[in-house]
Amino acid sequence: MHQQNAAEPVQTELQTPPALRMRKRTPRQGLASLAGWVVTLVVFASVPFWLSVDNTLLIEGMIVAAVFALATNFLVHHAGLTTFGQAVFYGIGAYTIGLFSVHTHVSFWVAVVLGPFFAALAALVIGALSLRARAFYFALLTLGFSQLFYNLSMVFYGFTRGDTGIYGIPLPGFLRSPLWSYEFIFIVGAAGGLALWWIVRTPFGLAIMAIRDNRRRAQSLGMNSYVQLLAAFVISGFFCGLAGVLFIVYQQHAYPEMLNWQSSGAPILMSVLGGMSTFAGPVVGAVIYTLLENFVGGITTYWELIIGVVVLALILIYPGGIVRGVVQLARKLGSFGNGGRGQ
Amino acid sequence: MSENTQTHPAADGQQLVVEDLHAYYGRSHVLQGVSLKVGAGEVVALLGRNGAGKTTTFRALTGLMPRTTGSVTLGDRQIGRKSTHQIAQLGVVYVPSGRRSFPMMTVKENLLIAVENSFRRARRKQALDEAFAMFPALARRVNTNAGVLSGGENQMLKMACAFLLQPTILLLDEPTEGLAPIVVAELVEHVRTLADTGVGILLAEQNARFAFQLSARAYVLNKGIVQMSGRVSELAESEELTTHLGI
Amino acid sequence: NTAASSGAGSDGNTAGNSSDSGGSTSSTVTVAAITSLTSSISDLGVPGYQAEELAINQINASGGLLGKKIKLIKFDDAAQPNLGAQYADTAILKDHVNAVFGPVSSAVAAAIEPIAAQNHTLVFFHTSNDISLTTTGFTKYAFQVTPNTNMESTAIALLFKKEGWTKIATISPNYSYGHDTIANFLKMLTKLGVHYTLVSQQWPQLGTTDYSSYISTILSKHPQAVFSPVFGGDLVTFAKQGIQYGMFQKTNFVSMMDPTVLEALGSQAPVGAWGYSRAPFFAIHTSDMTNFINAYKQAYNQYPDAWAILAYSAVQTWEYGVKQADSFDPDKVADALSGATVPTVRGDIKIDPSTHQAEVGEWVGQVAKSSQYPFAIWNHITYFSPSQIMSTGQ
Amino acid sequence: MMRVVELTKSFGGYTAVNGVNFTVADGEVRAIIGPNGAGKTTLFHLLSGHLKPTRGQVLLDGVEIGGRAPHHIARRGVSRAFQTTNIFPSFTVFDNVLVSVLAHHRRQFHFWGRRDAEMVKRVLNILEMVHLADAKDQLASTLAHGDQRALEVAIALGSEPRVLLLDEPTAGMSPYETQEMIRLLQHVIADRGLTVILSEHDMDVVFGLAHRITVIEAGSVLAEGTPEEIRNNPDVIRAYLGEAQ
Amino acid sequence: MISVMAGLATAAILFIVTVGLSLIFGTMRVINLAHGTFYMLGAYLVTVTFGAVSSRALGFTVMLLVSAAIVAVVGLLIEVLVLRRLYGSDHLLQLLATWAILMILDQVAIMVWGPQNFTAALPRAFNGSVQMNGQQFPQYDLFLIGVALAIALALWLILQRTRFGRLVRAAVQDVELIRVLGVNVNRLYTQVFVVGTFLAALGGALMGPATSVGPGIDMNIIVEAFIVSVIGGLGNIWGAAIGAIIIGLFQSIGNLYVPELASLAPYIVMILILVIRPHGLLGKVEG
Ligand SMILES: Nc1ncnc2c1ncn2[C@@H]1O[C@H](COP(=O)(O)OP(=O)(O)OP(=O)(O)O)[C@@H](O)[C@H]1O
Ligand SMILES: Nc1ncnc2c1ncn2[C@@H]1O[C@H](COP(=O)(O)OP(=O)(O)OP(=O)(O)O)[C@@H](O)[C@H]1O
Ligand SMILES: CC(C)C[C@H](N)C(=O)O
Ligand SMILES: [Mg+2]
Ligand SMILES: [Mg+2]
Repeated sequence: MHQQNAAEPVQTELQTPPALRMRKRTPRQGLASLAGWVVTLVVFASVPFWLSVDNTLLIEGMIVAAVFALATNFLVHHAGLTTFGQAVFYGIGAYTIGLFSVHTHVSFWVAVVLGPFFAALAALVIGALSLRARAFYFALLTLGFSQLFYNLSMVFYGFTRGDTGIYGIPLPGFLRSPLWSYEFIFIVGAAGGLALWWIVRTPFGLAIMAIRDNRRRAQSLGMNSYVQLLAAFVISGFFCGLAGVLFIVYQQHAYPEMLNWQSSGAPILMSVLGGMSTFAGPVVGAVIYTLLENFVGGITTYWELIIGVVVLALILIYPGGIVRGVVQLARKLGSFGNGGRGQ
Repeated sequence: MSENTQTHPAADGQQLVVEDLHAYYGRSHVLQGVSLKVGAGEVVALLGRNGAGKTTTFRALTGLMPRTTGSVTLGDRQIGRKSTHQIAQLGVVYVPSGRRSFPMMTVKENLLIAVENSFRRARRKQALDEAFAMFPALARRVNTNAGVLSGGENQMLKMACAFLLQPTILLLDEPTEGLAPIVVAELVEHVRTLADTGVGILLAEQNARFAFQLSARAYVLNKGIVQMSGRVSELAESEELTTHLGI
Repeated sequence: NTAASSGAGSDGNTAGNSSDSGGSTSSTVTVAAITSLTSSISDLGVPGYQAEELAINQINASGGLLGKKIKLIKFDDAAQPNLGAQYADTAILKDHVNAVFGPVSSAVAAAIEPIAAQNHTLVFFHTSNDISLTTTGFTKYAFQVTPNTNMESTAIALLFKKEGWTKIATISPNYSYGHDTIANFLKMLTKLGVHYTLVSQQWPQLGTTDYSSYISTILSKHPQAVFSPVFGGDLVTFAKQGIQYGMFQKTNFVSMMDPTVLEALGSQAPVGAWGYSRAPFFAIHTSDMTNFINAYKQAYNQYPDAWAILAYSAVQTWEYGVKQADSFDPDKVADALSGATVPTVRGDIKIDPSTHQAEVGEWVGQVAKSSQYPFAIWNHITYFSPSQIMSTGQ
Repeated sequence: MMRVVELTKSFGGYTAVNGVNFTVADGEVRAIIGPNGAGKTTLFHLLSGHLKPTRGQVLLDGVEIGGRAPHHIARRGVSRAFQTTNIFPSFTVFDNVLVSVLAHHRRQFHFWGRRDAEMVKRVLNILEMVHLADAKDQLASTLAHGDQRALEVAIALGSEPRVLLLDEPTAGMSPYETQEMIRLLQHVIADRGLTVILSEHDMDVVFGLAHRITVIEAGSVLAEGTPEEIRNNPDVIRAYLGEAQ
Repeated sequence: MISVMAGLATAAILFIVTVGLSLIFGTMRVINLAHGTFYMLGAYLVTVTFGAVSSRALGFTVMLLVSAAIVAVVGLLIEVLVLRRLYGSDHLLQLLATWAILMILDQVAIMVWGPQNFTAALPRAFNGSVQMNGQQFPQYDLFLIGVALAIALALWLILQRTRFGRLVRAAVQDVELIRVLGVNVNRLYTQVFVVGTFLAALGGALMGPATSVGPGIDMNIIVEAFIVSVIGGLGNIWGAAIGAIIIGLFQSIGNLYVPELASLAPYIVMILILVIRPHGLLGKVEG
């Protein structure tokens, strides 16, 4: 018997590899992150004061997209349910206001409040039916619902105004001012984002992530995975509906394409672009997507080509999303800096 | 490691030599320079507690790890850079641990995949019959989907597939996990028979009783490096082995 | 889903252009074409855009309008209302266009109309023709130079009455234009005292590629005549598949078989089927038209179809208005056009002051082989005058 | 008290569990052993509700639980660890147990109080007991195999079970870890007064833990008795243990 | 009767396209959103690029095969250059990658062929119609039905009886294991993707002369193909066949009775079937 002649000196103890160590935030990092968010909020809140009207509109579009992306990511990432049908709820949020404005005399504000609730109600029904199916079947079933509602909105053209959609939806009083419509979208959007952030950090959030991680195990702990996921579905539907409502304040137009599968896929695309596993990911993704759509669209006929190339490149290079990529890069640079100073 | 004994005469008996093998999971450096040899017809044990790196060694050997460095040769052939299927075709066959099979295909279809890889059409039937003879429990479940086999039945299916690939070197990862004691005893016989035909076998095991029964030499892994190696008869008396490694 | 801007004729790129206001402060005035350059209805959008480009080039070549060069920028709405609205915003707020030349789809038109009105920008609809654009959606700044859905379907109702068809079927695209057209058609039949039985109504989606089930359904009901507002590429598809089933021998099929479609069908054109069109070049024998046909052929190596003629006349209408008002001021131009009679390539058209709908007619005929053109045209052509199709309508 | 009466499960024509009867008293540790494919895992599935019996009953304190949904049975105090490792890999060790504790207190629909002091205390208690307190902030997927199995037991404990079902709790563990696990289980069982039903092919575990042993073969009970009786039962030796023992 | 036949002709094309989608999904678990785009490319090639060459039955058949083969080469490149790098990663990434490919190819098609719609004449050999029950039925539709039947039979034989077929079925269940057993999985995936692409393009090439071809035809077909594959059970040939027939017949018979709602029929059918059988009619429960 002899000790192995290893090329390297024999190590008896191995440090825990860095990747396996839990990254705990130091209080200072926590504070820095908080400060970052506060600054971001302040910057965004003051947008109308330092940007032109058309650029403010652009930011409004980003906020709407961000809420939609966050709500979708909640389902896709946290609940582990890949869905291609969230546009239904987005559309219902928008159409609620539109339909109320053409068919009733109910106040705009009532419709604003009802929008997300109708979306949640629809989510309850669609979720109850879809959640029996799993994985790819679930994804394609929700895609089917998306296309069903898209077609419904065109078939009942007398009610929904068909392919034209409902345009020129009147906004009440102060929302007609660009400043206040922006602030409204910003405040409600931020509140929605915050609510989603919070939900993930509650026992409910933990439970749905547990089901995502290991459904069987979660069931054997006494959780009814169907009901739990249905609740997650409804919550996501609610916030998608909220995004739809905000879209009306932004564009005053509800139209069928809001409901189809491409529209359902867009928030997923945004989340993946930005990175699904961080809270900022979907937000950053929404910003980038909106920018691409607007600026590339202004320069070349082939903006879809550019988006396609960008998405493909990102998927191949930063599969974890831009936010992760940037953080990794920053950490690399940061550790160089520390190394230089520290030793 | 010149104390290599029981080399059996076999037509294509070739020696597997691993030198300074490193492997990584992401940023964690799991294997830190493993070197070992397995001769033709030899049964060698790879011991080590949970997480020591036994499975990773096998995966690195067979090209299943994303990042590895080091040299692996079979006979006079470098196989370290080859891809998994090429390594398997060259005769280094890995039998992974745990429940692995094609669950939605029948036991027979599972075996066919292996047979068709290594036998001419005319010999296939006979090869299958031999496999069934070795594991009668499988013969009873030929047309059952592999997914519903019991843990032990599944273990046998994996072994049968590996035998059907006509290995030069067989890498067995915890073959006794979940097997009834009586089946383990049978397995000892099967492995012996195989080694007698000139197949070199590297055996990762928790079940030291089983491992020692079969092998003449052993390597002991700890945290990604080979901590000890040598003849089983000597290792078995080692204080360190029993207390520190808990083997 | 493409936004693009390209200067008329020569230079390609005006992106980021935000310098010139559409007013009278600089040497160029910008106008926008927002239309479907891709999607299943681009067959109508592309010729329209080409004719607009031709018209603007001709204006510039002859020294401009009120001494200013005109620049045309284009946006592809891909037949999606939201994109149309988005580009209307961009064209008006960022590029400060003076006028917008409208889309193919009425849905897009409806989305653009209020945005133009809100920003006091002129908009000319030449292809989209939904009745609501000039009625419920009426704005001072919008003009429609093409027969609206009511006028067009009235013409067809008159044809049905004249031919004595009573056992009828319809197949129409499943959106507002299709539904409005059919609804008015049936209403007009009743009003004209035709006692019809409706044996089948079909509503395929825009962009359908397989019509076999629609065709087999219609044929199984044995109608005497079929009214089909299906148009463009969809109609081409339908016709090709219909021929296989003997559709055009078994029933009188009435659809928008204008040159676009006939050219696409080439030798497969369904001889004997009925066509209607808003401006078939081969039926309008004026020197203006001949000149236009030649210019268009020279520029694009194609015969101008109705969509080109309509779009060309839209630019002519704007040009006329600007000249009459002697100003680019949208309010003044709108006032000048309201009630005016505008000379266009398809003759003089009067603009109704209360709706801004142009008083225009509709042509009907039967598909027949022609030795004069490389594709089939019509014989037995009938013209329904504006008074015929407007008085009975509304 | 857990009682199984004429429990039977057939898959198509194949009967995996065939008329099994036994009674496990409160506080008893019962081992189920038998050859591969004897039907042990299937039996556990029947007890935990992951499969519905074809025939027969599962009675917990006289109440029929056979065929109820898994979460329902779990709520009645029957908790299960699986043959293959079954944890929440993307969670920290702490959260793995927390989710179990929260679920036990039916808080999975609460939108507040994830760090409720009472819950946290319970989690830490359990982690202490299974010697994982130090690893509480580590990601579960990065734990060594043995620790993952310990975590699995911890998760099961989070729901404060009265009956614990363990299917091969030490499969794939080194002898050292196996000894650790036996010690851990002994400790837990004594501390909580648990009723345990376990299956295992490692006789050290079986004889180290079990009060009574049921041997099944081909779906039916072959023998039942104390460890001593079983060890010497010739049928069992023939069918299962082999000469080696 | 004629409606049933028309429905079957629709089903034939749906089947040919869907079975390719299903094969790819069944083997590599990739939901290929670009599948419809391959269909579109096949249609473009036949109608535009080869538009003039057709007329005789043999020449036309060769043209179909050549068009589909060209698109299959595109599929090969995509598999090797893009998808191959993504097999280890999340399904969602793969799906989005195929979406990106769809967006890119759509625009490339517009660059190459322009935005307009094209039509080509049917080959003279198939241009007639046959009398059935005193009604006319297009010969070409019969041809389509025949081709679909032949493809179904051939695929079934290949999957059940050949080694390639067994590997295809095994690959989805445990890729690593199949590698360990000495199978070149990369090559297998490439083969499957190329076959799937070929089938999509063949469907498009067959449909091309019977319809008008232009941007956007991929979007219609891809949604229908998804519906068909999901109804029948993902990754199952007979599932694709049954799904195609159900959708084909629902469309033609739906038009006969409830034309206003016919456009909703496929979705409603899909939802009903999946609610009752969450894995499709012939699908298997996935672990
Ligand atoms: N997918 C993975 N990602 C990160 N680390 C891993 C992964 N798989 C294994 N490891 C780590 O690599 C090390 C070696 O593991 P390996 O599976 O090779 O050990 P082993 O000796 O086979 O153990 P066991 O006896 O438990 O099977 C362990 O520390 C383990 O935590
Ligand atoms: N769903 C099923 N369909 C058909 N047969 C099944 C099914 N599930 C299990 N079986 C069969 O039932 C028998 C019992 O299996 P089980 O997994 O219960 O055995 P076990 O006693 O746990 O064996 P091991 O000790 O090897 O884990 C096996 O022969 C298995 O093939
Ligand atoms: C016939 C078409 C030119 C009509 C147009 N598509 C519209 O929506 O109004
Ligand atoms: Mg291992
Ligand atoms: Mg078992």
